[in-house]
Amino acid sequence: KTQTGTLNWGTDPTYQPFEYADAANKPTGFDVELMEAIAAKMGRTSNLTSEAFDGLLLALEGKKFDAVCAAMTITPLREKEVSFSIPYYRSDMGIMYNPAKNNITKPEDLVGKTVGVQVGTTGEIDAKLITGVKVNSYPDIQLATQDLENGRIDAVVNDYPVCTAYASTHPTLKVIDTTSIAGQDLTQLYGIAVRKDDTQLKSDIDAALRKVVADGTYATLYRKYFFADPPYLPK
Amino acid sequence: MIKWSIIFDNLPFLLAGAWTTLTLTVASMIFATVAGLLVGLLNMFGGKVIGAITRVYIEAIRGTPALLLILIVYYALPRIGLNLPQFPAAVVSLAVCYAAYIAEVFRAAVESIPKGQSEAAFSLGMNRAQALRHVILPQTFRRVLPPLANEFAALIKDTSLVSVIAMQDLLFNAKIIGARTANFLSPLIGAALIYLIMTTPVMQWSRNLEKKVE
Amino acid sequence: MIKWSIIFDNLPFLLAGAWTTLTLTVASMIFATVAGLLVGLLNMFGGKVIGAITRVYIEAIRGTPALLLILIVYYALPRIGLNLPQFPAAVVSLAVCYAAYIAEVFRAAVESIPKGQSEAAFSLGMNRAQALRHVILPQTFRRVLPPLANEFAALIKDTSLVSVIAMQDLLFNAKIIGARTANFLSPLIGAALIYLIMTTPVMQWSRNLEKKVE
Amino acid sequence: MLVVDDLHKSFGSLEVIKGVSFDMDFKERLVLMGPSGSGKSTLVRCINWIEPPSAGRITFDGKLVEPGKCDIRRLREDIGMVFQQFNVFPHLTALQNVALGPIVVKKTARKAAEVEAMELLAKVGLSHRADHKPGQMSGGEQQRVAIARALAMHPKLMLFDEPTSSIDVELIHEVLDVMVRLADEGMTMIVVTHEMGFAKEVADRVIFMDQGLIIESGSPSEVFEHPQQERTLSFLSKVLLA
Amino acid sequence: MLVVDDLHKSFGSLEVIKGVSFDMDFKERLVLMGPSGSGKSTLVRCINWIEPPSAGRITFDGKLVEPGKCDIRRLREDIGMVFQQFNVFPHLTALQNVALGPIVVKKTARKAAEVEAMELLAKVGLSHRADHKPGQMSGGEQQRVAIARALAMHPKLMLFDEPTSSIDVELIHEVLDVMVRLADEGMTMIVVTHEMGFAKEVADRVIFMDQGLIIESGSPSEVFEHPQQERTLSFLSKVLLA
Ligand SMILES: Nc1ncnc2c1ncn2[C@@H]1O[C@H](COP(=O)(O)OP(=O)(O)OP(=O)(O)O)[C@@H](O)[C@H]1O
Ligand SMILES: Nc1ncnc2c1ncn2[C@@H]1O[C@H](COP(=O)(O)OP(=O)(O)OP(=O)(O)O)[C@@H](O)[C@H]1O
Ligand SMILES: [Mg+2]
Ligand SMILES: [Mg+2]
Repeated sequence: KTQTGTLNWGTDPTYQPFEYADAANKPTGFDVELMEAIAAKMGRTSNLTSEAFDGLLLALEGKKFDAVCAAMTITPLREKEVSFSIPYYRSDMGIMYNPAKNNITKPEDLVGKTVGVQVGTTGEIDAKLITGVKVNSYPDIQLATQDLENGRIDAVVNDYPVCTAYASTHPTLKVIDTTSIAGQDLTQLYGIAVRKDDTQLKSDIDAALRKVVADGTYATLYRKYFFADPPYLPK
Repeated sequence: MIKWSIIFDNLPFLLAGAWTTLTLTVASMIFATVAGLLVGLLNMFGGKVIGAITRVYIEAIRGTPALLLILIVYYALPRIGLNLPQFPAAVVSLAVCYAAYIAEVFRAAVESIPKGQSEAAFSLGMNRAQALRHVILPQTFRRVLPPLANEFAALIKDTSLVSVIAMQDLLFNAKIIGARTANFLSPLIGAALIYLIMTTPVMQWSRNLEKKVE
Repeated sequence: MIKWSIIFDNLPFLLAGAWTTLTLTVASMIFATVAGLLVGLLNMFGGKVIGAITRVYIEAIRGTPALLLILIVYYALPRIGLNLPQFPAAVVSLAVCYAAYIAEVFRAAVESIPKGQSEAAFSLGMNRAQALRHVILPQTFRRVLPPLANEFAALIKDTSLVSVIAMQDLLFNAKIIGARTANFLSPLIGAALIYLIMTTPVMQWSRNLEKKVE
Repeated sequence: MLVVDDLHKSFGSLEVIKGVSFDMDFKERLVLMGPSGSGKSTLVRCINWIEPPSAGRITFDGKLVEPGKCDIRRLREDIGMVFQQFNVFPHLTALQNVALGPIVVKKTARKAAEVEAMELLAKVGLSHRADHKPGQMSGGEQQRVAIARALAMHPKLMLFDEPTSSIDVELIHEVLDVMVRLADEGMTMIVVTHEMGFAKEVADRVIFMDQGLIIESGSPSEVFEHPQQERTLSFLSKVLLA
Repeated sequence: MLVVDDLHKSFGSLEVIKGVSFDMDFKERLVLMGPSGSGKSTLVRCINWIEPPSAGRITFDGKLVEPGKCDIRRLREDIGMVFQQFNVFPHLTALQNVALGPIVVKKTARKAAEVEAMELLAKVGLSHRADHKPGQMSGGEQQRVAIARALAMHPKLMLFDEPTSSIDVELIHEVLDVMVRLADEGMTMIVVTHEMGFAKEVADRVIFMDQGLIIESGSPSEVFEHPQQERTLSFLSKVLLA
């Protein structure tokens, strides 16, 4: 049920810098502030519910909330279940590794190695594109990173900005930027997911997102979380 | 290895999670106990068909991982039109799960009353319902408390499964702190200690009650 | 609501997960039983200091959610130099967890032997070790089987927690199928049925053994 | 008042009562003896249908006992039973134990039931124990509460199944005293016991059972002093020697 | 051979034996009687230190029993004990029950121990039961296995704690017969029992206990026929009446 007063949306707040708990342990991040801005443009208040990443779309379908904004890549498979807003972010794939143990400069270096990914992410799908890689799927990206530091795995494949955010607090780790694996373009576009039958909400969100871009809020947020000017603007 | 400062600095956040854990446990326990008593009585005295249905329910629940059950209940409820908010949905899924265990607790307690007790009641001319109400159940309640307390402690622990699907309980918050501070172990140890503070007295109480019953 | 075709089409994948679940359970159970016997005996007969240490271990484990323990063991062991590959690490963390439960199973079994048995052994001039070896333990083993079988069933279920350490067990594979087919409920139901097929005979066996012991 | 006719009882394939017939009059006192496993308890429990017989007929107080046709619960109101293990209700005081039957089954007012319960407790010498729970009582006291509890239903027949064999040797007489007094007052009763003194003093008839059959029956002096059967003799000699 | 001197035993704050002294000679047969809770079992269990006394001295076979100084386990080898609840080992056959003590404690060769165990089983009339486990035996048979098990250690003194009071009334004589034969062979023994017949036939001395003290002691005829104490008289009258 869509409540008019609030925009109920779900995310998995274990994904720095998109959604995570700040020092006061309040959920924050690029997605969180973006959704607040979008909700404001829609004349609503943002109401966030936490959910494990691989259960997000299920919960959306179960109407536990009405939208999902969780650094979620728009894929054809997901588009079969839900509608996405216009893309609000473009990302490359990052490969995070421990330079003391491995030297990885390109995706092909992962052959014969064990790679950690978060279950249900595009990172998981992409890592499996390389033949000869053993993929370990973790319920959240912290656990994968933890195991990378423990040395059980050789690399973590995940969205590039997330990897860099992580490496900034884990100086032993390094990240390389990847745009293609096995000839496949890895550039990803993130979207806000809504239920297929919720066409009104989709168009409302699209309109609000365009307004957020138009008035410069988007660029401000981007600089705040990614320390650069946005290379891509939603349209 | 363990940074106590991380635990200490984030104690309010951990305690907020613990509060969720506790309210969730208490609410679920209440529903599970009522449902468990009902299911247990129906299973023992409800006749063949109802007895068989409740038996299947009890055995299916007891044979399946709680995590899986919670996922099923949690995600299936909306499909049958029960679109509950997060907290009530979690309560329902835990209660559905624990009612089966608690039904067995009640059954075991009733069966532990010596046969001579109901025979004595029958020999006075009581019927089944009278014997149950005046002789068996009053004796059952004392025996049921220790295992119920045990189920309560188990439920405190099993609420951690809800972190996997949705709720910001103690374990979930510990993981969030882990993510933010890049120190995974310390908040988990902190959470473990808080779980112990919640479960140990309950388990000890259960043991004391058990000794008293004997 | 439940699409049986999804379960059927993905049965090999589910069964592969079930195989992981099963091998993990068996391997963990072996280690947990050996460790549990050891911890139980040390707790009962190891003297004051060792008795207290093992008691703290047992109580700490029993009071903390298994999910949390597995996270701690799995992610903390490498920091103390125990950098095991995934499967052995999962076995170790489950065994560490279940050893505590199994130690209590052994303790309960030893305590259930009537005091008169050890008194009779002492009255023949046996010392503690001889009484334990020739009189108490042989009687314990029969009594220990039903609860051990129960722990085995519980372990089958608790292996579902290892999806948090990236093991592709039955539940994990079910969730993957759910993500791929956009139908969560069906593969979860399929997994539940497979869990039941694994746990129900074990629990039934445990009950039969229990009746025999009585 | 009681006619047992060709009674049979099997547990699964094990036939425990193999055709027992006897009848007894109002105010008669019958003592049942026999080796362990001979079926004494089973026979007694068949009489008030706590163990439904497999075959045979029981007539009580002129009426044929047939489940479905007559009300087994009414029958049980008329037959009091005292068990070897007392089976007093541990959660109730002595007074509540005695008053429960009338209150629940006969729907007697609580006040009236408790007044009568006090009288019955006085009769079995337990006035001072009215507010105690069974856990605080000796075996002899518990068994006397059980007797008072049965009497509270005003039974026409009392069944006693080894009422003294779970009681400390020096407390047995307390219970036997109460039973002797009951007999003196004219209560009809069937008593399974190996207390020879009681049997000699009280019994109108002694029935000796072996392997599910009555093998001997007669007055105490007939059975104890001139047993007809080898088996009776050997049993008696063992019990007396012990 | 046994001197018990001012023995005390407390459980927590409850003093159960309040200063008991007696001594007995080789081949003497002593019967202990007294009401429930008077401390008979506790006294007997103190003698072989299964219940360590709180105070007092026990001298056995000329040696003062002091833990630390003498070997309590050696003492126990010399003192056989038979329990009310039999306490036979349920996982072993009758033969293994009897042979276990010698094999484990005396390190006797299995073969030799089993040969002697067979002889002892024959002595208690159980040759045909050698390969049966206790679960398949009657109470009387189990208790006879327990006696044979104690005898296998060649004890100098046998303690019996109400050996017949958990046994069906018609099987009691089996056990008493064995005990009478043992006495006839000259075994030194202390028997807690309320079997008057056995006491009269076998006892050299009857000791009567009440509330943790010996209140009367003498030959069976002295104690049974001319008790000096009120308490003894009242107890005996109750037991005999029962
Ligand atoms: N509920 C039951 N199920 C199966 N067998 C039973 C049951 N009750 C009694 N029996 C068997 O029936 C036989 C007779 O038992 P019963 O208790 O009537 O004997 P008893 O003469 O009262 O013996 P005792 O003196 O030991 O009380 C025994 O072999 C007993 O094992
Ligand atoms: N292990 C124990 N702990 C506490 N109290 C005990 C213990 N053993 C015996 N007692 C108490 O000591 C007293 C004497 O008990 P004991 O068993 O020696 O008496 P008894 O003369 O053998 O009685 P009975 O004829 O009932 O066997 C009783 O009050 C009993 O409750
Ligand atoms: Mg009987
Ligand atoms: Mg005693």
